[in-house]
Amino acid sequence: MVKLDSISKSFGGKPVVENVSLEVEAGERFTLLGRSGCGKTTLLRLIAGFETPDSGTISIAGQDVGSLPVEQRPVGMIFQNYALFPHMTIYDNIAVGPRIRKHSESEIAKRIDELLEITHLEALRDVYPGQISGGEAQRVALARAVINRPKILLLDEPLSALDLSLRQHLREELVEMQRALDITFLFVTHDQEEAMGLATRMGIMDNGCLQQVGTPPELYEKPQTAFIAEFLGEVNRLTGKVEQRSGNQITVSLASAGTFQCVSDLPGPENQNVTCYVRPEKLFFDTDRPQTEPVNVLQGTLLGIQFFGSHTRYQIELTDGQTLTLSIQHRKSRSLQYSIGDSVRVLFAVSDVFIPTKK
Amino acid sequence: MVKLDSISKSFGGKPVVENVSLEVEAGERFTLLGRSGCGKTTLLRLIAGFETPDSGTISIAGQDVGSLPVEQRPVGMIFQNYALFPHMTIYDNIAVGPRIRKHSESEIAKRIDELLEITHLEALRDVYPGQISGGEAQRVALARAVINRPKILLLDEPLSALDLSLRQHLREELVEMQRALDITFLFVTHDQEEAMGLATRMGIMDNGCLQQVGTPPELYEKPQTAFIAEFLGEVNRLTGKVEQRSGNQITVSLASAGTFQCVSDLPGPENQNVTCYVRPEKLFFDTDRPQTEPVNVLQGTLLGIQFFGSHTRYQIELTDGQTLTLSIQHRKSRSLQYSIGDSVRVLFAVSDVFIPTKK
Amino acid sequence: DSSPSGKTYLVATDATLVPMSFMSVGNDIIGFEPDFMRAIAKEAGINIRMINVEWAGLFGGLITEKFDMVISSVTVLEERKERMAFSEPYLKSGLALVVRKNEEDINSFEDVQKNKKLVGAQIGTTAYFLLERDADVRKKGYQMYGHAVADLINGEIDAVLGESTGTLFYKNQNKPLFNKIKMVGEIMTDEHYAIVFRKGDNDLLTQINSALQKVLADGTAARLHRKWDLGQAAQIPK
Amino acid sequence: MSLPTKKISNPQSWAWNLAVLMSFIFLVYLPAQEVFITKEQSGGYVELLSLLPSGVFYTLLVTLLGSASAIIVGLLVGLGKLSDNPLIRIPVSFYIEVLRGIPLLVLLFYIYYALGEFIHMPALVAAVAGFGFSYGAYMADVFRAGIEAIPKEQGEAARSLGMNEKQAMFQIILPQALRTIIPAIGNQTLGMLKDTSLVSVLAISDILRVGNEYATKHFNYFETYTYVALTYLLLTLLLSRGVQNLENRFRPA
Amino acid sequence: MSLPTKKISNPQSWAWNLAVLMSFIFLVYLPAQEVFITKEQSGGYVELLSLLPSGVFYTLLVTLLGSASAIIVGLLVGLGKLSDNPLIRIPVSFYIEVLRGIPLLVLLFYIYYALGEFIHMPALVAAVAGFGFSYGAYMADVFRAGIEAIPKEQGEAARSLGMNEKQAMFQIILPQALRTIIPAIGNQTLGMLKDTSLVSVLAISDILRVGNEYATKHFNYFETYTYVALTYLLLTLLLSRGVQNLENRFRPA
Ligand SMILES: Nc1ncnc2c1ncn2[C@@H]1O[C@H](COP(=O)(O)OP(=O)(O)OP(=O)(O)O)[C@@H](O)[C@H]1O
Ligand SMILES: Nc1ncnc2c1ncn2[C@@H]1O[C@H](COP(=O)(O)OP(=O)(O)OP(=O)(O)O)[C@@H](O)[C@H]1O
Ligand SMILES: [Mg+2]
Ligand SMILES: [Mg+2]
Repeated sequence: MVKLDSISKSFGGKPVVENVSLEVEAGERFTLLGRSGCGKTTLLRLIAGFETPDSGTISIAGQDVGSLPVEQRPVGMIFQNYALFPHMTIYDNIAVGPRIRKHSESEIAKRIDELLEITHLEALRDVYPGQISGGEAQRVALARAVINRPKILLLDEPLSALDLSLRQHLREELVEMQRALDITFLFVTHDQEEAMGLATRMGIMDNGCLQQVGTPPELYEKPQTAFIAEFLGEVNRLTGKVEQRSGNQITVSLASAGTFQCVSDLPGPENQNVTCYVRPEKLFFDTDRPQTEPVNVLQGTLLGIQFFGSHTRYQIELTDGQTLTLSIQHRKSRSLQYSIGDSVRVLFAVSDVFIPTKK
Repeated sequence: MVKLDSISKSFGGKPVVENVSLEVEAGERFTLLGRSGCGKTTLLRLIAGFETPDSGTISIAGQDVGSLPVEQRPVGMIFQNYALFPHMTIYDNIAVGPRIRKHSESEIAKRIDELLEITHLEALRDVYPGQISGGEAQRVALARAVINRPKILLLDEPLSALDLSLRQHLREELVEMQRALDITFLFVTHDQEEAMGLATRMGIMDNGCLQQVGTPPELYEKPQTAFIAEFLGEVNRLTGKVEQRSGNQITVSLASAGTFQCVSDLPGPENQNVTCYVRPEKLFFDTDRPQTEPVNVLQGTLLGIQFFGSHTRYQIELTDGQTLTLSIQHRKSRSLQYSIGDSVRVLFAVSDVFIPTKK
Repeated sequence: DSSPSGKTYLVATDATLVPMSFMSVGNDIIGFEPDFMRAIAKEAGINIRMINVEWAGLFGGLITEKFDMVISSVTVLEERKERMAFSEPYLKSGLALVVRKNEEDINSFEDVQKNKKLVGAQIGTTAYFLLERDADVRKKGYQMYGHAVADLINGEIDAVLGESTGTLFYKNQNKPLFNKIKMVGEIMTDEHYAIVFRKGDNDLLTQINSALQKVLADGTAARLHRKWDLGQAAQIPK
Repeated sequence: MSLPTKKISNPQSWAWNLAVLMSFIFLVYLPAQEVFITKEQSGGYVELLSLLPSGVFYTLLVTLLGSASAIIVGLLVGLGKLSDNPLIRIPVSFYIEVLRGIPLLVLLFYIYYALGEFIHMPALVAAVAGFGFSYGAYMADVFRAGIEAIPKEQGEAARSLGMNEKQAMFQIILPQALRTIIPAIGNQTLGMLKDTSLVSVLAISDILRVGNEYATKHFNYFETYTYVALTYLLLTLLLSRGVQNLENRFRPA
Repeated sequence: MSLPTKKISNPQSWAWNLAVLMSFIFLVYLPAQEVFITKEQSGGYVELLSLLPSGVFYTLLVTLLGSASAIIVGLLVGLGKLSDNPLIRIPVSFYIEVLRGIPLLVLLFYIYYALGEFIHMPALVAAVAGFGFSYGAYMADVFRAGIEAIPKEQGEAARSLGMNEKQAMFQIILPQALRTIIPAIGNQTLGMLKDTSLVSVLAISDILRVGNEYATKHFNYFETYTYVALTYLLLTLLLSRGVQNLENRFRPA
């Protein structure tokens, strides 16, 4: 639906988007995730036509849109604050697009009424944007954008101005609307949870570069770079030396803290320094039920316990000073009872350790 | 250390704090949690002396402070934005208190140097607040407040202005500092996770009333009111009719969606409507390993799947239209593979269902 | 309080009336009246300092003791006599009409009245009072006399009524500008100019009056009349 | 900087009410009490009361026309300042710098007496032109800032819905900008009402001029200027209430 | 409302540079070219150049003294406006309402001529008092707003560290408020520099007065007012650069 081919853009000599190629298919909810300032908004603005790429081509539904001005591109845009027009009623807001395109008022009314029904906004037809809630505003913005039947809808952090509970709710609503209206989403955010919760497919940007594209589980479980591993969800870092390797089976030594095994086709010599990752939810205490697969065992001291209702997080210090975080969801009544200062054994499956190989 | 006895306060006839009694012990990290506008800040300001209670007494370390002006109360205060004095160096900021108390400069210097060491701020001694990070600012605010040896430190949402990752980090740091300096904390926040993660004990406020006081697990697992159940962490609500009761064993009917059992000494007649709660992390799919305790089983349709990296959330619609959320942490490699629209069976232990009984 | 040797008397003048009283290039107050006043002071053996005051403030300032005398082409009027005291007149002059050179319709004040012409004058002066006396005259007041003449030349008004000496002086400057205007009709009124005092300041009044008589009599006044080219319209009293 | 520079008045305050009341009472009381005392001791308030209405008329006339011309100049110059074309933007900025650097009184003299040598115009026209040019340079900022205060997403949303730049400006941006522009224009007009006292030097018979003429004839400076000041005070206070109403009406919901 | 009301100048712009350059060039060029042409066609620029320095002196003197007195009035009135005591706050608010409602020119006449009947004062004193009272009412807002702009937590933090209210105000609040107050005072002074042209009606020999006297004598209005306007322009532009420097220096880090 949208195809970016080697797009680059700099502002005043500073590269903001670098050589990004990306294809978003029809019907996808594609999420672009990246830290503030990594160039996400700029990428959206390039697609919408508010900026012109320094190099590369953008095509939408097979058509090169490089020479089209904003108003002629088949894209819709949802802004962070929705940018509803405060001096127009909800109805008139939605009618802006078709009116500019000189559709007849009766036809416009028919389509708007349909849309108001789909978006559950019938009651707000003649109300002004100042009087509606954040969630309603989001639906109006959606209706206003989709009435023009854009080929793709660009959403620039539409949830980030809202508070947490509303955000979770609207996220689900957004998915529902996307299904109901059957449009393609390109969604931009800096919130990992939001990105993973929304996306059918996602890409991670850093410093203007698109680092990896895939489904959320692909990115979470097989991050190709250290950046992604650390950016997407929480992760423990273990830095040691490659002690031994046979095939892709690697033994890593943590000096005084012992050794552990992992599977990776890491290149390079033996004895090199290596940083390995394991997620907090993949760690177990000794007392947990035995694993059926090969596990690593490390010894440590319990430094801290934080209770978070649905789960508890434990800080464990290894004998070499590195710390691990272990997170346990309380699926059973809490029975585990370590206290701070206790010596504990931490287990994790060999297959749960990963080493990102790309730079 | 601090004892509030039936404190009430209203502004312009509107009650903001109503009949609050509370005791915070020496060395505690006591957290007050409540929604925005529930009167948390007002309560802190009453203790600090910025407001005068309409009725009730406040004593600190056994002394009634009702007649003391702000500057003579033995409390320290940390503001949301830390309120460092921008026109003074870090050193001078910390020195404000002792200088007003006319301590000698040499003595002040000695104590500040000690504090700077504990708070790892030695390098910032002569720097201005504009040039330091949020975390450093927090530590300066701490040092500035504790140098006066307050009996209690009041913290008004000191983390809410920071972004998420910094917040988590500073939360841990705050706990560490509290231990190192051995002071009593009274911490106010509207963030449930923060409250539970920080507190040794906590209280929950709503509409100016203190609803329940206890340790975080007590409040999470045995909430006395529906408000707390829904406010503290995520929860599923199941509304049905009491079909049968024997002792405290209750059978609840969900009409077309079947029945389930729970344990509660709920008063009132049979056939009354009742709302039961069960946490998302206490729900299992049929395919999960069998439980050793009595379980309920409900039938439903899978409505939505949201992947969040460390866990996945499933939306299940029961045949009577009520929905349940089920959350599973990915402790093992993900094997469960339902897809949207599938019919599923949801299991939960009878002991994991609760019914708050207080209003 | 009239110790002749010590005190310096402040004499106010509106230094925007050429050639009677105006500012020199060196930013001094010069003209017929400053010279005349200094001659009197010398004669009377007192110290004076001339100060420049906006016309509108001359009498108020005198009454409220901001200064002690005013010499600024002030015509002796009965209304003024009610509030202030006057010396013997030192000059008899008159008001005259000035119009643009190519003006054919105005040859006298009657023409102005008849043809409803627009006439300008400086406010607070006898010229303006004269215009005010006749409700039918279309008039326009200016803060400074020169502004009225400028407006006449620029074509906004049809005539200016004012102190005749100034106009003659301008003409004699021989600037191209002044070829655009002319004086018409006769000198319309007899105006007796005198030095103004606060009521009750009788010692000073007497002292100045006798000095004034001497300066008029010994020819100093006539010399200054020639020096500042006051023309026939203004006459030193006999 | 968000410090207020020259807000004239705070018409919702006690002080406003008090000031209006007092100025009104004095304006009525002073002439009224004269009727009961002998003419000789009179300060002339009755006469002033009969003279001032025509002064008030001219004061308001100059304010009204000056404001209108300032709005026109301001709109043109303000849009010019926002132009992408440097051939428009630079001269327009230059205009603003120059006009703001010259005192209004000097500008009035300049237009009437200096430019009067080339262009004949009645004093009223000169005054209106002076206010138009001078206040126009400030009004330009009102328009510019009003337009710039509209979040740029508004324009971009309009574009992405199919409007071209002009349509976005006139259908989306300007209508919203008027909410802040109109009260600001009111404030400028309030300032102008006071500055119209300067036209008294151009021989326009405004309030101050009428007062000056009366005072220089009757020497009752205290009474005259008291009455003149009270008249201005009442006018500005009342207009400030009008401006406040505008602000309230246009305050974002 | 955050719209700017009367910012005089934007000294970092091209337009500022251009305006300074042009006004300076003309101020030098106009007299210079006269030296090479016959006296008869002269507009008198050489003479004006010799007359104006004393006018500039008075203009700057009135600005300086007026500004100083306005700061004193402003500080007192501003603190009064913040007072908890209604016996202070209400009269002070009334003062502000009244002084802002009276045109500066009227106030100058009032002080010099009307009050002059009771209190004797030279024109310069009347002018300085007029600026002090009038601008003081605006400066009061500068102080008040500057103090109120400091987050109230600053004062509360000071209190909770052991300061009483007075210590908190003078050691914590005011020093911070000066960062915004000082540039704002600069801006007011810039406005005052232009408004000093009004003192010409009190026969203080400022720039405009000197020009008026010259012009009414030689009838070269165009040349005179051009030169006067250029002089004011250069002064305001230069002062505005100074104010800008203040703003830059005090801009929050
Ligand atoms: N018009 C512009 N001119 C100059 N620099 C710009 C412009 N637009 C963006 N930038 C710079 O480009 C970088 C990327 O900006 P962009 O808005 O695309 O980031 P982002 O990923 O959307 O960040 P955020 O999450 O904060 O919105 C930033 O450093 C920004 O300062
Ligand atoms: N000085 C005051 N005058 C009038 N009303 C006040 C005052 N202070 C607080 N209130 C009101 O009291 C209520 C509680 O305020 P408070 O600041 O204590 O809430 P809070 O729990 O701290 O909320 P938040 O989480 O938003 O900080 C609010 O409705 C607020 O508007
Ligand atoms: Mg962005
Ligand atoms: Mg609060």
